[in-house]
Amino acid sequence: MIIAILSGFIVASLIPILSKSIKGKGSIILPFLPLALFAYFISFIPQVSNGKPVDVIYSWVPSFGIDLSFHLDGLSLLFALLITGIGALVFFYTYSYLKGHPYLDRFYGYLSMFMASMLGLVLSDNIITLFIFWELTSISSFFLIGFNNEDPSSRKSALLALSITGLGGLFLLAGVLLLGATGGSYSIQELLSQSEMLKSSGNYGWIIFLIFIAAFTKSAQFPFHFWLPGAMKAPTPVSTYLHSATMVKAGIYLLARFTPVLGGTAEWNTTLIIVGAVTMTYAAIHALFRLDMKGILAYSTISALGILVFLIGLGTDQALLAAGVFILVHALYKATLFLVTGIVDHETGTRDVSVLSGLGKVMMPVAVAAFLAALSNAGAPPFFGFIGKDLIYEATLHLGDWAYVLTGAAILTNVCLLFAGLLAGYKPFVGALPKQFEKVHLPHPTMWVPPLILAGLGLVFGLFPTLIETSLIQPVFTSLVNNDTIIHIKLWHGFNVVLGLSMLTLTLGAMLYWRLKPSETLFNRTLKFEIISPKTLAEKFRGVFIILAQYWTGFFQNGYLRNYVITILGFLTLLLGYRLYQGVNLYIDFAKLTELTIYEVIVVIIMAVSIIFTVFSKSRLVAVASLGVIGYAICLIFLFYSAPDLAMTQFSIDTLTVILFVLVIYNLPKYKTFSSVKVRVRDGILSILFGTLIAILTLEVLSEPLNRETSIFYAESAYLLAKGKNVVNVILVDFRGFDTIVEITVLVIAAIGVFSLLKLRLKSIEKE
Amino acid sequence: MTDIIIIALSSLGTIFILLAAVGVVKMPDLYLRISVTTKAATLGIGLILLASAFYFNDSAITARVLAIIVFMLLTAPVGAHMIGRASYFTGVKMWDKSKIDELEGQYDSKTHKLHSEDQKSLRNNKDGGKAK
Amino acid sequence: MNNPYIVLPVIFQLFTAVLLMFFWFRVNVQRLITIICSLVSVGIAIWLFNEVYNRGILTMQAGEWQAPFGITFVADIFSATMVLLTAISGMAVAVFSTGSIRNARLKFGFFPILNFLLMGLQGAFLTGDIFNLYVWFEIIIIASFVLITIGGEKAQIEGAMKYVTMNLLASAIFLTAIAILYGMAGSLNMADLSGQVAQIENRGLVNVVAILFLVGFGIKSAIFPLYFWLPASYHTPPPAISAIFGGLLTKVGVYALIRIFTLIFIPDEFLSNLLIVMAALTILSGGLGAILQVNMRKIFSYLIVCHIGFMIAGLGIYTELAILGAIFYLIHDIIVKTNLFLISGLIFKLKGTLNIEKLGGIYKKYPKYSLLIAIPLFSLVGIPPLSGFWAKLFLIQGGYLEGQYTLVGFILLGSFLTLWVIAKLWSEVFWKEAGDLPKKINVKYFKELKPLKQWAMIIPIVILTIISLYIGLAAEHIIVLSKQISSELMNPSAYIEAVLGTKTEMP
Amino acid sequence: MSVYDYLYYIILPVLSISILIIFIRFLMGPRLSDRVVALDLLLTTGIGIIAVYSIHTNQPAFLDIAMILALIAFLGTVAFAYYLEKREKND
Amino acid sequence: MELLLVMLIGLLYAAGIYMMLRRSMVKLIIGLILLGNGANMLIFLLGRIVKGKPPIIDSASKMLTEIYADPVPQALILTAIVISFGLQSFAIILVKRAYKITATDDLDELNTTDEIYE
Amino acid sequence: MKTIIFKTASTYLLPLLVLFSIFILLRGHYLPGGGFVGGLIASIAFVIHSFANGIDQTKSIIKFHPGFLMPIGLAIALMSGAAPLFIGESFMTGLWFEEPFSVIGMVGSALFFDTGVYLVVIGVTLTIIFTISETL
Amino acid sequence: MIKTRFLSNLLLSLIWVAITGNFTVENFFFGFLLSFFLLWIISTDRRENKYFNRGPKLIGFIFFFLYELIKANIEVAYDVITPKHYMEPGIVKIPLDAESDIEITLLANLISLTPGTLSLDVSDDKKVLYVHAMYVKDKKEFIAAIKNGFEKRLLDIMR
Ligand code: NA
Ligand code: NA
Repeated sequence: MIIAILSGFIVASLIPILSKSIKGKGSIILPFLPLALFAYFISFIPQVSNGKPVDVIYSWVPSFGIDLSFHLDGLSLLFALLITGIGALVFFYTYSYLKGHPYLDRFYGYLSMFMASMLGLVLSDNIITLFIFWELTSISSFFLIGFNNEDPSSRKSALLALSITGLGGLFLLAGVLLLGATGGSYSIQELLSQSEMLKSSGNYGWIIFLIFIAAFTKSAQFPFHFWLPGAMKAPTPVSTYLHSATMVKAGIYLLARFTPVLGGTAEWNTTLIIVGAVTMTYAAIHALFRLDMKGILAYSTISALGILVFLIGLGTDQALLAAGVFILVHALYKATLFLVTGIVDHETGTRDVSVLSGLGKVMMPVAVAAFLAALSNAGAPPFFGFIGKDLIYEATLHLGDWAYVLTGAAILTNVCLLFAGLLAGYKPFVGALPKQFEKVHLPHPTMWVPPLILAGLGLVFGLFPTLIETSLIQPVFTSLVNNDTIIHIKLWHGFNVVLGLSMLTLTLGAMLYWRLKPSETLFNRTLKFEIISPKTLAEKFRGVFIILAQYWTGFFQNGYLRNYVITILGFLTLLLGYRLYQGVNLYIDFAKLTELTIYEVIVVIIMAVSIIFTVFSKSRLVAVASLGVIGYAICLIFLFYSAPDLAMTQFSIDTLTVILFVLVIYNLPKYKTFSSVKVRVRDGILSILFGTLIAILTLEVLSEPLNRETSIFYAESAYLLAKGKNVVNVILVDFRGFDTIVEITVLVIAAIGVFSLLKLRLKSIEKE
Repeated sequence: MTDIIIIALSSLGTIFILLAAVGVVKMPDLYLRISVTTKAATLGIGLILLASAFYFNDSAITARVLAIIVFMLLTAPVGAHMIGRASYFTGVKMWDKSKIDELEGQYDSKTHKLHSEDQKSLRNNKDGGKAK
Repeated sequence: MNNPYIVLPVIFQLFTAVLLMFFWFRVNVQRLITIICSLVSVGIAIWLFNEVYNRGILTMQAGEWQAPFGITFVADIFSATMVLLTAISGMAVAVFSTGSIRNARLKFGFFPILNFLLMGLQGAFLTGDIFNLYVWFEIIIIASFVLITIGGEKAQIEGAMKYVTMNLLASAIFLTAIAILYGMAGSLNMADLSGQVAQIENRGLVNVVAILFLVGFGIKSAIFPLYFWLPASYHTPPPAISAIFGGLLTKVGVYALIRIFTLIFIPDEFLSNLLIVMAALTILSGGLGAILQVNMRKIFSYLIVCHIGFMIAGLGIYTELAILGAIFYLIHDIIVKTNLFLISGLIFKLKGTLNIEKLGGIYKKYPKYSLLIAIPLFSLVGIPPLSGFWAKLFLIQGGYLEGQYTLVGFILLGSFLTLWVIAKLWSEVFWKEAGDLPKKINVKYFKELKPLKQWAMIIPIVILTIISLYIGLAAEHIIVLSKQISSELMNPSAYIEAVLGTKTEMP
Repeated sequence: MSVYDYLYYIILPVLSISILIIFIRFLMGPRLSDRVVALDLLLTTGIGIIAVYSIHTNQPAFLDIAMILALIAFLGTVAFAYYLEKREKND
Repeated sequence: MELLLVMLIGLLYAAGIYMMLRRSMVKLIIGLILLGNGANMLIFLLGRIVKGKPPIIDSASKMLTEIYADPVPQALILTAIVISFGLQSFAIILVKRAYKITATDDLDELNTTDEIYE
Repeated sequence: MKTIIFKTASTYLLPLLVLFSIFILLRGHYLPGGGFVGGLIASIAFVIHSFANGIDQTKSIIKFHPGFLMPIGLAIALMSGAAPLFIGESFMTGLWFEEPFSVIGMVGSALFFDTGVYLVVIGVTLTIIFTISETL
Repeated sequence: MIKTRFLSNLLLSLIWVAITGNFTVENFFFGFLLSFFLLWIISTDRRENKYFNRGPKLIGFIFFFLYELIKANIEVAYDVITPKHYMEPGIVKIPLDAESDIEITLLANLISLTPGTLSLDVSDDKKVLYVHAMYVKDKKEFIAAIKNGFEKRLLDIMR
């Protein structure tokens, strides 16, 4: 199985290498990959429908409990079949759709990668692995949406889609990790047994919040839905495959998958019902005013996704059954409509429904597919869509208090969706054929056969629901409700309220279709509401965020070195002060101090005066000279306190530094005072504060006893073991010789640096 | 005996240094300060160093002390010359009660060349020659 | 166990540098030596890693002076890993430089300095002596000063002023900290200090010193609010130099922080909270900075800051799991950041600019390079299962287990901002239609280079990309390694024992 | 009073006071040359202090520092003189 | 004496930092030098000071036995002094170069590399 | 600076100071001094000479660029440190001749090391100062 | 030339012996080798000069110098400690008989070393020495004192 899942990745990574041979006609071999996979997954139907899920585990990161463990049950199988089946059709479709496109090979690469990611997502039992595939779908989607990358709006849409789904991905990461941390396992199967514990744990609210956000972003739920219409910038095969049939359903899959684990609580159900209901109605109404076929389909997809979330939120057996069926229903008719849209666009060059008409005359098979899909969408009997709609009403009607409201919402949604379906699947093909479309002809069969197959299946499953009842739907239901209830789906339930509602929907939809004629003006009128749409708000939020970023960055990284230094030192002073205040007891043992003598006092006075003189001197030369005096005073202090080597070195170095200064000083700027008195006082206060802290710290350390072990060792072995009598020198060249070799290396580097700074002048050609 | 020599030498040396110190503060112009101090100090330090040579009474140390003295005798006047000359260039004025300045105008301000003949009279002669 | 040869990575770098100096004017000879020697040092590093991995902690007492009296070098698995990564990054940058750096710079000691810098890094990772660490840090900073200014262009000098000032400030603080530490404990050996500091009764004082170390190393590792030098300077030198800086220089600060705060100063509550707050704000500052930039290298510079925050977060949480995450991130980040800066160098040679608004069309013209580059880019984002992803797992999980939910939020925010920035960068630089190449440009374009030089620029990128793929796909290996490192760090007794062993009797 | 005490209680303080006096000139200036002269004298006097201190502590090793001081003090003066002349030339 | 030295060290640190906070490049360098001196003095003082007993074994004996100054801080300071010399000379030249290129001593004018849009 | 007095003095100071620097170098193991201070004194000698006579003349005396003393010195220090590695001992392990030499005393790797330091310091100081003087 | 070189070599070896304070044959040879090596490295163009031909005169000169030094120091001291200034300073041009660089340098240094006088500079053609003096009562007298004192004695030794 792992090969089946990863084959997409393998193919994708082989494509850049083999791109020459795959380009052009050679690419026809690629659709056989999903086809083969489809067949492979079909072969699991008997086993799975017998209630025996398939489990495969490959070790990957055992030390963190991350395995490539796959669990093929009804839900996964349904998705796997959709992914590979529709995948195969889309692959074939693409062959003609992008024929002659220079980057066809790349496109197939991304598509294969996506397919593999999606398969991995739905088959993973390990939630970390699931997350990994989840992210991979986002990334492949990014590349696919941005496929026409020289078009700015494509790039923008790709970025938007990635931002939203990427954000969701991070929530998912946070969610699954929290889930794992709480449940003690990353395996969904194992978490199932922890279900009760998880629901009662304190993290439960956070877990479902995080997972909800992930699901809502991926499945374009309100208010995260706005990336999806933009994603339609992608070539039609992508819209078909990712943005209607598979990827957007990943969020649904996630919710469905976790329903047995986390579902059934009030928080879970209420949130999903509200979000689902709002999304389905909001998007359905939006679909009414679109002119672009893809736009219509995009909003109707969002609405359909809302229905699914809504159904999962209802959480009753009927609702979950309805959800399971509706996933399939929607995939079939929506994919068809998208593929059809692609053909129309491909052949006529437009997708504007107000322009398109009469195309049935020139591309009959396409029109047939479109009609079938539109009818299934409408929920007309005997189509599979009818069954789906029935189940939905069935579910909403059994909800007690809220039944009427929710059913009403469902009807409203369905009416609008019906309208949208007719607009996309019916309107372009009927009526008079405008002149400009007379030369339009039927495309290559690889383009029109796939929609026909899909639409046909919608009819077949409607007529013969038993075909899939036990083989597909029952296992799906089982994995959703996690019990042994047996379901029955059929076309005809007799005359009942549900049928009435279906008919009502059909009638209202048809009326709407006759009454409402989409037009530019109408569309523009709806645009006014965009100011309060989530998209606009998100963009505003982004703007605010950027301003915040500018403010923050501009505040800290303001370009002024002194501000950097003062920030660092202020921070240090604050921490030091706090820590000193917190835990240091000032205590000075005067008895331990060495006596004062006049010559030392004088040296100290000279040094102190020189320091102040250096700071306040108005001339840089005087400052340098007085820096020299400081150095010489230090040298004397070293001398008085038994450090002849130090005194020597300090003295020579000090002189050399002064010489260096003197040599370069007339290439140095004259002293100027730039800062205001206020700034100087502030800096002065900080400096004095810092100096005082260091002094206090020093006193504190002086009152501690010192461990002399090391120094005693040196004193005792300098001559006997290292054959030297100047212990300091012995330390430098022997005990700690490593320091010295590094130290001279520092000097060498500094010299090279000075040399290159002064001598290297790049000619213009040599810059880089 | 050594003690007396040490005390004598060090006292004398210290007095010279003190003199130099007072001189460097008191003298009215830079040249006088250089003049007074550099040498007085050299002599003073020489004496103090000799005192320490006597104290340690070790040929190696004595040799070293002599070396220091030689070094100082070698470098101090050169240093004084350098700083004096440079100061003259940078226009450090002499004490206003100074009697005579034969260096005035002798430096070529561009090349820093120092002439031996009196430049003023040379110039006057030239001008005079022209006038005739 | 004692092994005198663990110091080889350091010595060999010094040897290389000295050898190169003898060929000061022979630029091509320098190129050859650099390539050969950098390969040899990778070999040495692999040997060392292997040795340590198989035999445990190795020590070298310089001059055979037993710890704590001499300078001890310690190769534990953490050090050995860092040495290996340094050798690899160093090799990549060295080879890249042979192609990309112009002769003018090479004639002024570029290669010797580069090797000195690597020597400093290797030394810092291997030393077990706090003052010796200071000395290595000084080598690193002076070498980086020279590298950042080599060529002396205006931007370089301006950046360098800030870089130099703040690094010198950091050194002064570090030195102050060492002074106080020695004044309290009378030792410089880090393993010895571990015990000595633990015995000091005046805990207040110990805490204060810890603060000094935190700020000193914090500046070097570019943590909030100490990071300002980094975005001001990292984009100014030639890209090969930025690469070694971006890959390794801040990491040595992180290394030092981790080492010090696991071995000598075990953070108390205040300190870990402080680290956590600093980490969160570091992530925020880096991320916010990055989204504003249009210069590719400045973007990467801010991202360095952002991602340093991840590592500090791991240290702040201070559990074995979180430190595992920090270590994993460290490993990943060294390879990927080095690579990204090399890539910026490549792009500059291709296009003559690094302004993402002016760049474009690379995907169209160079599809294979683009896909190659995509891997490190998205590794940085942490797209699973690429290398940047794994560390976050542990950091977040570590955060959860310690109840640091806000910090987890910041880590996620940082990840999101990284994603945003990189996606934007990809879209602008690779997808967008190609703009006109700058007319007045002072570089030789890539296509004008000799094939040998072209290869010299491409091969290192390929190697580093393969390594980052390995880190991501064979994450198990890296996790096992990081786990071993973090468990050694959290239980330093083995380290201390390996260093101190039985102290020699005094004569 | 022994030689030791004499040096310690008389000579060393007097030398220190000399240094203080010289330092006054250093602070007063007014020209750079004045400060350089004062600095030079300061160093020379330092040699004296070192010599006396070496007797006081019975450490001949300190005389070596005096030796180096004598050598290098010269260099500082020369450098400043060098600078003064160069500046003159450049201005 | 320790008290005086402590004050001196505090003063060196304060002066160093004050100079580093100026806008003049030359003052910045002087500040760094002062800071370095402060750190060296700090090491020296914290190694505990001993008067007139340099850690040099006299010619007659084979080890230091009586009280002597701790040689370790001295060795550390020696190394630190030398290193700071290297760094300082580089910094001085850098300032010179910066001045030559930018023709200003005002550090506030050296902020192009920090501009967000560049 | 063209003054006869300084020029003449510097001509005599140069060998004297270099000699003195070697003295300081050799006795470093026993008394204050050593490679570092020794190197500084030697370079000061050359610096003084260059002040008096100009860089070119000083350079012509040294006959090669002083910068080359840096790798030479480093190499010597490195060798003396790394030599013990070849006999399986740690870096910087002291190796000593059995008997003391006259004048210098015990000769061992420490002395070579210090000599390396000495040369490096000369090379560094002169490189810095000469470069500055040349590019004024 | 060879002779000069040898003499310098010898002189440096002696200085070596002196500063090391180790008066042994080995040390002398070591110093000799060292200075030989040094001179080989630092081959400066040095004019021929004969150091040791004039030993006795040298000793006489040293005593003369010390005498001058102390005498002048006392004179200056008086001026320094008394509040009033008695001096009459000025810069005087002194024509030189000394010709070689070493002669001029030695003379100038000796003048500088005696308090009250300071050799400011030598003219580029080496013909005159400009001396700053504290007590220039009479210019001619002052010049004569220097020419007959320091210069004459010095040249006696040097030539
Ligand atoms: Na020494
Ligand atoms: Na030394």
